[in-house]
Amino acid sequence: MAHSFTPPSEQALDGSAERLKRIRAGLGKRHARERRFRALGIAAIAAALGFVAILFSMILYQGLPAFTQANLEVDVHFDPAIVKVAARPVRDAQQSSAEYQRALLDWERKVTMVNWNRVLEQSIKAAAPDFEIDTKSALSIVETSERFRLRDMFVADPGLLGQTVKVKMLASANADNWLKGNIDRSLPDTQQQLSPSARMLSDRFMEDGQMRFAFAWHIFTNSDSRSAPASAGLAGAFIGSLYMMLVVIVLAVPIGVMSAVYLEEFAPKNKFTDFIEVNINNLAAVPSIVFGLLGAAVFINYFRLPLSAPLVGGLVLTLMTLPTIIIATRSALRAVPPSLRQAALGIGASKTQTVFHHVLPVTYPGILTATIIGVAQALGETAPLLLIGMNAFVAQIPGSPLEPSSALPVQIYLWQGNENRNFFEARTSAAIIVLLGLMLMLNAIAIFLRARLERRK
Amino acid sequence: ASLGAASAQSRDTMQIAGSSTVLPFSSIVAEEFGQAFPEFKTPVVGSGGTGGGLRQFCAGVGDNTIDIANASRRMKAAEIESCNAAGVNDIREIQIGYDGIVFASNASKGEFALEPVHVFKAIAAQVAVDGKLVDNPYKSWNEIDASLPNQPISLAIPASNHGTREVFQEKVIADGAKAAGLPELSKEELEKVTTTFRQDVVIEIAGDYTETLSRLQSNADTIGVFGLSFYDQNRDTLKVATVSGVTPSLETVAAGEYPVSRPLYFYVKGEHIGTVPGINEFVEFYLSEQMAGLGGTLEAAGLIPAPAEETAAVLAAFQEGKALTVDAVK
Amino acid sequence: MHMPTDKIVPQSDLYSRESTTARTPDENPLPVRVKARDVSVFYGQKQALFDVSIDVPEKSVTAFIGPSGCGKSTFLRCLNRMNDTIEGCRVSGLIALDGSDIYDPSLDPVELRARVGMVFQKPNPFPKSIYENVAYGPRIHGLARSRSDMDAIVESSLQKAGLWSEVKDRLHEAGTGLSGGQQQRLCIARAIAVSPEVILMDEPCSALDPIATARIEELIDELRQNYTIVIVTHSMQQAARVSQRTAFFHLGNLVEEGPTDLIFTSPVEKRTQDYITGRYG
Amino acid sequence: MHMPTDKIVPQSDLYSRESTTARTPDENPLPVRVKARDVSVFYGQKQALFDVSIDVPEKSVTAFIGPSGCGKSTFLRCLNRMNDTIEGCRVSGLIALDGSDIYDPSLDPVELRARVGMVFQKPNPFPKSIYENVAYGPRIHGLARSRSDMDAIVESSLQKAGLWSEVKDRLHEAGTGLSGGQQQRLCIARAIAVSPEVILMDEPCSALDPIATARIEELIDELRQNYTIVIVTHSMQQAARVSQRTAFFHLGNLVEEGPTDLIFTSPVEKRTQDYITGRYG
Amino acid sequence: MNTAIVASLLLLMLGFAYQLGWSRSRNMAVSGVKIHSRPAYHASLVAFWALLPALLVLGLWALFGDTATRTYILAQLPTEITSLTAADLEVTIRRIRQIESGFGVVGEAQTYENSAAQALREFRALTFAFVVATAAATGAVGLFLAQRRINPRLRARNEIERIVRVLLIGCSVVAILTTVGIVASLLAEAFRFFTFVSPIDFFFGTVWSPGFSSTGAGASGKYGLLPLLWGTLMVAAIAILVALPIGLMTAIYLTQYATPRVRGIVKPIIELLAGIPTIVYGFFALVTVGPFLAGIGSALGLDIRATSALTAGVVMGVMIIPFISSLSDDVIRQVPLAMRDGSLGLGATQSETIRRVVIPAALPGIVGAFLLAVSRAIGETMIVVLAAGNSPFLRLNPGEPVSTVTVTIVNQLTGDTDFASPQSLVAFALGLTLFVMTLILNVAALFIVRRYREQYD
Ligand SMILES: Nc1ncnc2c1ncn2[C@@H]1O[C@H](COP(=O)(O)OP(=O)(O)OP(=O)(O)O)[C@@H](O)[C@H]1O
Ligand SMILES: Nc1ncnc2c1ncn2[C@@H]1O[C@H](COP(=O)(O)OP(=O)(O)OP(=O)(O)O)[C@@H](O)[C@H]1O
Ligand SMILES: [Mg+2]
Ligand SMILES: [Mg+2]
Ligand SMILES: O=P([O-])([O-])[O-]
Repeated sequence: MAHSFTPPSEQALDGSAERLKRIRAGLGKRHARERRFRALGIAAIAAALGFVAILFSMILYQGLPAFTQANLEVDVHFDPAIVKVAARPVRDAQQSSAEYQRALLDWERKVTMVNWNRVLEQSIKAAAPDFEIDTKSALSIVETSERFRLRDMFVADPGLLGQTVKVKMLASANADNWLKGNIDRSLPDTQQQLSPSARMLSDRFMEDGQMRFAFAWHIFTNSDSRSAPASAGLAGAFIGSLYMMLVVIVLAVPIGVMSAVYLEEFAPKNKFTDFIEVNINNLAAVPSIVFGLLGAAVFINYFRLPLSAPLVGGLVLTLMTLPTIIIATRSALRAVPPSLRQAALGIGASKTQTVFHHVLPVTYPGILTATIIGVAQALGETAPLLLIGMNAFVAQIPGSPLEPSSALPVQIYLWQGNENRNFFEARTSAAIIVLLGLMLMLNAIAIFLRARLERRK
Repeated sequence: ASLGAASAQSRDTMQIAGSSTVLPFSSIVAEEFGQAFPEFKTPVVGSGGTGGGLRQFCAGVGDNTIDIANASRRMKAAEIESCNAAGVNDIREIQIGYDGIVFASNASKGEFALEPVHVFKAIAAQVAVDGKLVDNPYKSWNEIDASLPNQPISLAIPASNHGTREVFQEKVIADGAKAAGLPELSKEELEKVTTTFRQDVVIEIAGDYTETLSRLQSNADTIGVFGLSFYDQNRDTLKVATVSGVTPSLETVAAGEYPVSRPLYFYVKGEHIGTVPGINEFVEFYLSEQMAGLGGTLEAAGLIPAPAEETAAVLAAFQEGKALTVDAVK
Repeated sequence: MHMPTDKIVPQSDLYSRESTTARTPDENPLPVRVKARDVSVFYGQKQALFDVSIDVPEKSVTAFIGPSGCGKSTFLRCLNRMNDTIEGCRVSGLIALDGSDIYDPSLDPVELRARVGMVFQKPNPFPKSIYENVAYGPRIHGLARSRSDMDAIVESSLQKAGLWSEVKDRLHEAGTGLSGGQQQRLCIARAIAVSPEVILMDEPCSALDPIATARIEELIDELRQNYTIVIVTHSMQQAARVSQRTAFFHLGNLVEEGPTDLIFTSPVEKRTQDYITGRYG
Repeated sequence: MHMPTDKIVPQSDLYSRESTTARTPDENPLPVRVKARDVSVFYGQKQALFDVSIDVPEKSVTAFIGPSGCGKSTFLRCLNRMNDTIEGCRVSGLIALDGSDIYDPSLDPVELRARVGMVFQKPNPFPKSIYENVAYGPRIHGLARSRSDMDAIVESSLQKAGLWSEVKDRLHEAGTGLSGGQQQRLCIARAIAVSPEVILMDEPCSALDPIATARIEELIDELRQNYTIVIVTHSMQQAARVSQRTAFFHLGNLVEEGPTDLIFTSPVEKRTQDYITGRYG
Repeated sequence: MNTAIVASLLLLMLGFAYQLGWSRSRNMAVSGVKIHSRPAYHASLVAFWALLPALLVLGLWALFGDTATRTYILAQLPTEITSLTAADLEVTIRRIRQIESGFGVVGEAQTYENSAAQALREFRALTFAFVVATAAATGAVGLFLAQRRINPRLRARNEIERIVRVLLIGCSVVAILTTVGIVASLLAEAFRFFTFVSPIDFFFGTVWSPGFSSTGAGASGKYGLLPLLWGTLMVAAIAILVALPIGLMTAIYLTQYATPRVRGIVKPIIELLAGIPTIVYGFFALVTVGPFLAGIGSALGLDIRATSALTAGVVMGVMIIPFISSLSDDVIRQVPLAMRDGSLGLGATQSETIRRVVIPAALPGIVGAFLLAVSRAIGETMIVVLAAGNSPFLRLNPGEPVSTVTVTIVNQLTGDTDFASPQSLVAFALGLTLFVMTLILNVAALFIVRRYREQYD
């Protein structure tokens, strides 16, 4: 009853042996082709990964130095001979609050009028007593905004008059360039930004430790600055971007999710919904610059919303982000198994109840990811913002979405065009690092939340 | 159609927009103004170019229009008319100083002592040879004039969306054409000759000066057209050319020796004075000695100050409330 | 292909009409709960069901059998108007529950589905807790006055579905964490919780292993004390085990219907005979 | 769970080992073409097949039956190493085609699959013309010397698959435009075109209607004159109709194997008996 | 302030109506009658009917209130004023409104202006009170009628669901409104442009030289689209040449060869490229890629400019890689596994299967992805702004700078051009051209992808 193995009969083998020989003959070449194809794939991936690596390392390489800046620490003497102001007004009994404010403002104006540059100059000269330097050169070492710092210190504490305190001052952009070697040190005087004495003094301060590189926190706390480039920061642009993101989230998410729900769950299949669908897919690919034109024409010219306002930027970006959210939500809805809908319908839930109680909650992770990705895209968008005036110079941090403001990518654009190339090339990369960091963070949050929400299911 | 009107009941931040050439100066003044006048908010300085700024300026009176327009040229009659049509009648013109336009090459290259006619001969599509118009034959600068370096001709000039281009056209090309020994030409022909350039050597820059700079860095033979302040900030990589024997500098431009310069302006909407706080103070601060004056902050930033008397006259006219009219610019 | 008219038989004729389906004789007829007459179903242009007429008796299990694609599920879905939710599906003819037309426009299909519950081929618990799965139906229909009311409903439903002892300590864990057989019983509990009159089951065991299948079959046997049950199955063995009556569908036609034992032993129609003896399928 | 070692029986033992599967006696043994010994399959950590040993005889149809998920398809895919393409699937034990181990590293799976063809559950013609569908195999293997050679191969394959007369006038129309049954025959023609020695079919009729099914069953009967055929089916009736030998799988085990008539009438194992008489499934 | 009053009033009404509806239907339910809908639905319905008329009244006022106010002001003015030219009248009305709002006007306010402003102030207060009262009254009527309808058989749930559905449709219509907005804002301005320049000169002109505003040569400038179009297509073509092979091979390798682990690591990294803002790519192109390519060029003896079509194209290609790879990834994975198995089962190698079966089957989808990528490349702005060199000439050499449609839009709208002149209006004509181009590409892509989808379902 056992089966014994008998090789196929000789004749039967003939045809098939011939065939096998042919197949075998081709195998070598075919496998070589297979290997080549696979190598091509690996090469493509290597190229793509290589681009990522180069891009990130170049930007880090260029931008990281900008996060430290030279600071000069010197004794500042609030010389009563220069700071000649009356005592700070005190509120007396009959004075109304408004009158007192007036008086205080007058006093502050007088403090502002003090020649703080003289105080600065004296302090710098005192730090290197044996060094001969002219006023202009001495002042060119520290940032011009430092004089307002001295003023603010004095306003906050008039008791400083006649006192000497240690103050850490931001070196000017040119001094920073010189010390970092951003400008060719061997160039003749005519091609240098700083005078020879200012350069020598900076070097000397560096040697004796009064000048030091420190982390430039002000990049994160200051707004953009033109008059004091070394103190320029991203805070204003960051807040502007934040407002825009808020607007996008508040508007694009509900509208996007609702229209996705309608199109996927309720809409009958007809010409009209077909039209909406084509329309949405098209909007997803309309160039962003066209949205800028739309924003300029509709929100600025027609509705007369203020220029440079994050609200308008947010509205434009909302319209841009909507299709992304709709499409992603629709595909998330489509992925919900029909069995879930049937289950709810089968026990007498209405269509609306089914969708809102069961289907939609299941898609939250998908919607969330889509939202974050859409918002991240909006965060990085530049071109449309240029057309609605977001490329203004704004020195203040906006207090509301209606106040003028810049945005992170626009700030990058502005900085890359700044005339002080030596200083702003690195600063631009630093801003890019911040923006990319934000992007990566958003994406990481998306991945994290998604993983968590999906685990909970 | 007036959502904005309801939302911005009263605005307390001054809004400025316009020329990108004036932008850095106004930004600096705005920033210092904010520091010096704690009772006022720091004005916002938008860009958008002279035209874009004037468009917003002339949109009308009210909260949702800007207060000040920066301009790197004088306002034109048509613009004043449309301003008036929109209810903006009290336009006050402030001239803040001058802007010098310089030719600069890569710092590693030879010296250039340019004349307008050199530039014209270098880039015009047609030049006169023996009194006849022919296609431009010059390949390198020393073919035009032996005193110039033996270096291939390549010139990066601002594109037509820049105000600077206009100055270049009027002060360099038009002047150069006069000295180029052109045959008798009709007005149209002359315009054609002075506006048609060789594509192979001319690079039109529609972006900002950074782009011009990067052109010079990638092709060292290129000569670029820059604003004086931009050149000043990048002296380490640029070498400036003399024009008609004059080296561009604050002094030579202010003294009127250096030929390629233009006045810079801003325009104030009189209707907003007193309603948007700080406009008067801002204008006075802008024109003050410490800002726009000789040795002032703006000079350090590259603005060429106007003589003190000129500035004083401008300020006086402003304070008098003298409005710009169509006739004044004709 | 002829186009359907929504009502081809006037209402008054419904009770006067007998089902014309070939049927094996029945000795002890039970009261009829669901009555269908000349039901045809179209998916777009395609007719999936041809003039099906049948009576479903109370408190018994009726099985629908037939080869794949013959329209069993389609007909089942007509009975609680789940077909309404399918794009392009049209139903003609008459179906009455307790004598009233369920396709009457004044009748809310949502209400109907609370009366005619459904259990599906693949267990499909909601991605919520076990408690919430069962409580959902009563909640949307406003059946529970209070929290304790609801607790009682959930407990009794789970008990009837034979699941209570297995899950009572983890009512607040996810329903999707149960085994396949438990999930299917949870779905049955969920259907029972709204106290339906009829329960429709579409191949409820086809995704289950033999042991879970046996458990569900037992349960169906218990449930028929209280409910009218219609079950679709592709397994003749299962039909034989659980049902009292069997209807055999073929190519969209109801070929024959009658008491299960008779259908399996002495069918009237040749096609039924062939199917049962494995000539096709 | 014990981890598999890739070879648990040394090669030399292969021919000396008998298949240990319970089997109904066989009177006229045919020569064996495929021999499997102690084949276990793991999907990741999960073992799907437990020590399956079987002999597949030449020029006959062997049917694999068993309830869903019992491992029929898994075992079938072992026979032409299609399991290699499944992520995380590991095979241990020995499988020999004509006496040589098909899992031998020196053996090229590409060559093996040319010798052991496969037809799938759902007809899956390529989105190309009918001609190209059939010519695909011979072309990649370089079996045709010339255009006319290829034409001959295509024609004879379509003829053997009983499709020639139906498609000869539209060879250059898309293969996806055919009806389901025609598509499946096209897939069979495509498999035949490389003249395999063994043809594996995984539920080839389950997506087809009864008429198309009957057509394919006829075809299988013809094909067994020239080919060794292994077919997986979930229908016992089909197994009875087309196969000479039947193997019954249950929960990853090969329970019993033997001549079809004997398996269906007098199985050795209780589980086989239960399955055949409809106790489960 | 006013807005706050109105909003809180509405909220109050909402709360009250809901409460009323809830308690009434609840009472009914408790009394044992079988009610069709649960109390929450009745309550929402009452609240809705109370809110809707109030909102309608407020909406009507928002639409027509301004016209009414204007008419009122006109009625206040002496006849010699009302008979002024339209422009002067406009100015007067504006002045009166400014006096009224307290914004103030320049110069002396005329007596008639002051009195009109005074009247206007009263009118405003009165109308405000009237509008609010009307809104409240209609709301109350709505509330009353709605709560009277409450009875056990009222299908409140169905009605609420219908309202929800209308809301959902409203959200879907936003997408259409966006398209309408885009087309309308582009068309209007583009038409104005075509009053200056004939469409034939625009669409078929080969010279782009818009002239500049102040010399009056503006209108005689040349507005030939072709150089811009050529630049656009050249950059896009280079981008596709970079992105298509890399993206496609990456997708193929990741879907067909890579282990889940490799895929899990590589895919997100490549998708990082998609999340990087375009301004960052632009900067990267400007400072890194451009000089690098120019360096290679001079090493090879080629004349490659740092900012050129090549630079912009290559960097844009890198940007598009993830776009092509993830779209192709999707379509390749949509090819039924059965198709692949069919080929492998016949003894095809993996690369043969991919090249001869998988790719042909996925081809329509890949073509769709390709078209979408092209439309993205055409619409990209910031990379080109920074890296293409802005040179609007018809040139064949990709190493030379070019200009594109998008960049020109930005330049013309943010430059020094006269705002009512063709120089800036041309931006809208360009925007329209761009929109139509991408529309055609997208619709083509959609069409192809859809046809493809039908094949396998
Ligand atoms: N949504 C639908 N759209 C179009 N045709 C459908 C749809 N659902 C089912 N059909 C078709 O209607 C016929 C009957 O399908 P039905 O699902 O009722 O069969 P069934 O008897 O339940 O089969 P099975 O045993 O496979 O579940 C089939 O031909 C099927 O293709
Ligand atoms: N790719 C896979 N990954 C993991 N587990 C698998 C995979 N394929 C099959 N299995 C599991 O292996 C077991 C056997 O599956 P197989 O497909 O071989 O069963 P079958 O007998 O063909 O069933 P059916 O009749 O449903 O086709 C099942 O438990 C199945 O879940
Ligand atoms: Mg079914
Ligand atoms: Mg299987
Ligand atoms: O921006 P402009 O200075 O060139 O007008």
